[in-house]
Amino acid sequence: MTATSEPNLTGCTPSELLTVVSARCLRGRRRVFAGIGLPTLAVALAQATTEPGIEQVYESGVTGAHPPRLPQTIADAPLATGAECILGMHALFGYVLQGGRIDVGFLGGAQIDRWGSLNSTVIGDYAQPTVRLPGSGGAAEVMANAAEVFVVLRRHTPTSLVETLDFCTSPAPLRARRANPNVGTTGRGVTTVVTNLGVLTAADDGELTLSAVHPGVEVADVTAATGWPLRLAPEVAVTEPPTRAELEPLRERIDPTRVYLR
Amino acid sequence: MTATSEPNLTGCTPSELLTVVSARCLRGRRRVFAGIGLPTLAVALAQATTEPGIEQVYESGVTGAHPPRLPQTIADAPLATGAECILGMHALFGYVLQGGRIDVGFLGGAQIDRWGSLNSTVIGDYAQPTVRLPGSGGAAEVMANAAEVFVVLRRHTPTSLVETLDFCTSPAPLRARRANPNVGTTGRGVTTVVTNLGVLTAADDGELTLSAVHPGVEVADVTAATGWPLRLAPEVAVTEPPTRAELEPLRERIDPTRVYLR
Amino acid sequence: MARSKLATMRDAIAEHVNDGDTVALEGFTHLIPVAAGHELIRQRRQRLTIVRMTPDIVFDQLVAAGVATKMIFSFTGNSSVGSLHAIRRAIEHGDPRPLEIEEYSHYGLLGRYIAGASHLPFYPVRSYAGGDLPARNPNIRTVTSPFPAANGGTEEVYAVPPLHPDVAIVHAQRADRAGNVQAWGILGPQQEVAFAARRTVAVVEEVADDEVIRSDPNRTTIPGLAVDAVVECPRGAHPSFVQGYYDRDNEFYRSWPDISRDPDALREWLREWVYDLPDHDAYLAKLGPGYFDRLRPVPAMSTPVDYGSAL
Amino acid sequence: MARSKLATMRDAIAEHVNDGDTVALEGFTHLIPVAAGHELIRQRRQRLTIVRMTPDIVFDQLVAAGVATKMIFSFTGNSSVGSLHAIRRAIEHGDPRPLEIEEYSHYGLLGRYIAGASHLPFYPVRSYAGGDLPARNPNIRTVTSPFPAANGGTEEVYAVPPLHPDVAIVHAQRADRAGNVQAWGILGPQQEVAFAARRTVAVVEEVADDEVIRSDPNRTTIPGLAVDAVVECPRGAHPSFVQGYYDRDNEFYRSWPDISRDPDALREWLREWVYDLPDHDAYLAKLGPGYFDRLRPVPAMSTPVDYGSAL
Repeated sequence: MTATSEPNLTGCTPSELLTVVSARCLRGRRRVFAGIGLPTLAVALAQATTEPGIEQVYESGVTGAHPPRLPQTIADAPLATGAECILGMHALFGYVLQGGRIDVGFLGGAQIDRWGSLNSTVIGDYAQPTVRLPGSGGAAEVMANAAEVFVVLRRHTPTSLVETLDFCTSPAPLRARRANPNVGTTGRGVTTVVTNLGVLTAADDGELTLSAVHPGVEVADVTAATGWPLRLAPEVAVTEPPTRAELEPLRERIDPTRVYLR
Repeated sequence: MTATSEPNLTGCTPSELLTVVSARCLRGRRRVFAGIGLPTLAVALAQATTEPGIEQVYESGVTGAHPPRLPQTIADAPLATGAECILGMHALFGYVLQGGRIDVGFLGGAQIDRWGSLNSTVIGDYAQPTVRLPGSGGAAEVMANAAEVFVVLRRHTPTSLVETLDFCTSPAPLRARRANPNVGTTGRGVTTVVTNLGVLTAADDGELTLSAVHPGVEVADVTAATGWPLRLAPEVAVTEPPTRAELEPLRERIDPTRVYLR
Repeated sequence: MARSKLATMRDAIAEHVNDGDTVALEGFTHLIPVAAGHELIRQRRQRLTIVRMTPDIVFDQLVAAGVATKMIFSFTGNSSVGSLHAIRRAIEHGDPRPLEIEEYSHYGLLGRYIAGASHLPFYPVRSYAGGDLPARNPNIRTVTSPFPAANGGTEEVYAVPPLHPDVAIVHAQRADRAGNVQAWGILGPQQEVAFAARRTVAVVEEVADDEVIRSDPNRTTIPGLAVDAVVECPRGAHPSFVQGYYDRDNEFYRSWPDISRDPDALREWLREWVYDLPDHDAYLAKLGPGYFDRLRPVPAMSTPVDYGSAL
Repeated sequence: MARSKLATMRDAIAEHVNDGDTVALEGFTHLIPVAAGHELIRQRRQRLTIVRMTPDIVFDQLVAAGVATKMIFSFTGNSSVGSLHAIRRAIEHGDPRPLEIEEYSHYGLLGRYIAGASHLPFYPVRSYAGGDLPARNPNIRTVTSPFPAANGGTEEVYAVPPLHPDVAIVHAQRADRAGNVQAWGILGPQQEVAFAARRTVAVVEEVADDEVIRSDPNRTTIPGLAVDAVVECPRGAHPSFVQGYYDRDNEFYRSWPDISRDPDALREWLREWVYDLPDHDAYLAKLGPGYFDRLRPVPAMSTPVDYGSAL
């Protein structure tokens, strides 16, 4: 990573930029399955700006959370306090997620490939890993069942956007269909990757292509930071800088103590 | 049915006799799945006499019921009031019943055959029945999953204890294994049939045999009232008449208004 | 803010139930959506496939009114107080018209709801082997486990396919305007069918303030994301019951066989109690003031629990 | 009267957990049975297969103490505050001894519990196709649906086999002496694992009077018929949380990576906080009075509901 590949931001931090761009991508979406961290902020910002009707679902079974303080985990006590509903795990994983009720799932991972499969299991060999990561959790289910998946990456590097995953934890639906055409798939997989350099968007064939760079970032910076030969979208836009109408609620109401906006 | 086939009871009614005999059969059993009516009374009587630890489970999901009045259906309001637990249907049918947690299930039916299969679906042909009955409900599940099944019949006649069922709603495990040996079966099926004439008990091979006649009933009365050539157990006992210690709690505390003791 | 899903019964049925739809009206003795069934009759819906684990009086009425051409069920009866004669006439004699039936055991039909809710191609159950139902219902099949049986051999169980009703109609004690439904007492298969259905209408005794619902999120049995319309219809489950609101009208249940046995009496009952009344309020007015007095529960309040978290 | 199932933690663990057992300790961030885990360490259980969807600090401790030789799980991590180094050392380097792992996604392991609870030979799930986990775990297989796919072809899904832990240990807010367990807030897979297990130990913040439990039967998540022992152990879920009783001790979670990274520090921690203490009361005494003050919830009581019925 060179200095030139950092976005040239005036008046906002990289975390704020990632959150604002992610929130914009939620336009028109309704039911969102989001973990803790920047996705939580992105959902809250979308609710505060263009998508007041977004319904957020947590892996712990909470829907319609109204936490009295910013939650620290996806199953934190304030998520339960004042929530509209807490479902059992069978209803959450079976009926809500596999049942096809989720429009957008947010996922992370140590590695992503050009078709949007993710690795959150190991770096190195499975049996003798260099680094043992947490594993799937619900990620494989989100990938298999959400209508589409967004990925937010704080650091766009060739070791996280890779040609070949060390381990495929959450296979893209494309990859699932190729592996076993008799297993029905539901969603489109990863449609959007928001990184600190720009935005990748799935083309019609599912390949992640560069559709936008953040202000001050060159296309060449992004391709150099990507572990596969990155295709460009027909038009590569430059991200509109965050507006005051976006930054104000984020800073003043959503994460005023900057728990995740570090 | 002839007059001689009615038991000669001094000091108790046929319903009381059926209840007392059924309650005695519950000795040593713990978790009982019982419908409304005489089985409810039998469980309550067993709890009041020899088996205080019996846990009753209702099809509606109620366990540990403490109803303020005698319930009218298996899902009546007083069953919920003050109960120890109300499970959802998935937990009830999946975890409690199919999960193998029930020691004794009580079932009824319009017809029973000599191997303990039951019909509660139709009299006549399925497509154009003479009489359409309610159907299985949970009966097929109770038969398939309870460790053993008790049947209480108010009227022992050749049209209810039949050679061939018009329709097999709840197949005995024996019959299930014969039909498909690859489907695992759990319980023993019907082990005990208490009728107004006597008690049938499953022999080692599963065939229901006459093991007791009620006072005043001849063995020949029972065989004449049975639609198949009824085998006799090695010893056919005569039912011990209900004792005061059994009748008093039944009459005074369990069904004082004689809702089911008609 | 979530949008309000409040609707009148008339509008909810008009918007969500089309002729030819598959409509599940669930509730296990408790919480039966009777008023919604009456509205289906009143709006003269046709060719419905009606679904219910335990068809009782309201299904007898739907069949008598000619609303349904098919019934999917697992136990049909008027508890222990007699037959549902309109359903029996239709099945036994095709009178006045045939009623196609598709029959399961309880767990089988529940399994169809669970498979539907879970987007599974089938749900496995350990019932049916050796019985006569699979020969009568091609939706009951066997599936081979990919794991060996305890004896090392092949293990099979039965399986049922997913059911996706076009509409599920459920009744509950209360909901907020966003459709977070809270129910207590006997729960039946309402959560499963609500998630299995393409559209869900929740009929409730009362629409509650957001604060009431949010004070007890584990009480929410169906979240708003699975609910399309909320209808406030007090006593809309009569003659069935709503725990803590009114008890079961056993006298009505006992009176039904005599009405149902006589097609003229049943037609007249439908005219008098459904067709000639504009809505459920009129039905309640016709029952008269004080009708529910004998069904009024003795209160038995739950002990509050604390959902608090630290600041 | 149902017999009392009350037991001390020491007796419950001594009676129900044997060396070599498969022991599930469940709780999804909320309600983690940490004190029970410490008692397993204190009683020096050996060769356990430990099961948990979300292994966290207490599993790091169990592995460090040499209690477990195998771990079945679906996500292992200390939330977002760092690694579980004892588990990582064991998996990455077999240090100080290898830890066999059997890995699923969340719904896969939940499906194993559901299949176990339901006595099914397998549970179907729509995950795993195209991923690398099935090649590493022979318990993840495909099953062919007996119903055709929408396009008329063959439909397959993945399937996992039942899991029957010898013992399930769960933590909850309260239970009665007969083992009717009531929990609220985030519920995790506790009901499923309790029914899947051969024996279940429920650890609770308080043993409640029968009247309290019976005032709210829908709050009972695990009925007494599925519970073998009830242990009253206030604050037994620390450093995790119990809704309405105490909040998550995030400081402790944040401090763990530094302890866990250094085998000596971890050994010393186990000696100081587990081996050298007779029981959880001593652990609480060692934390000191006032320790839980900053974790004390602001009360948020549920609105009571009426379970009444007519006389």
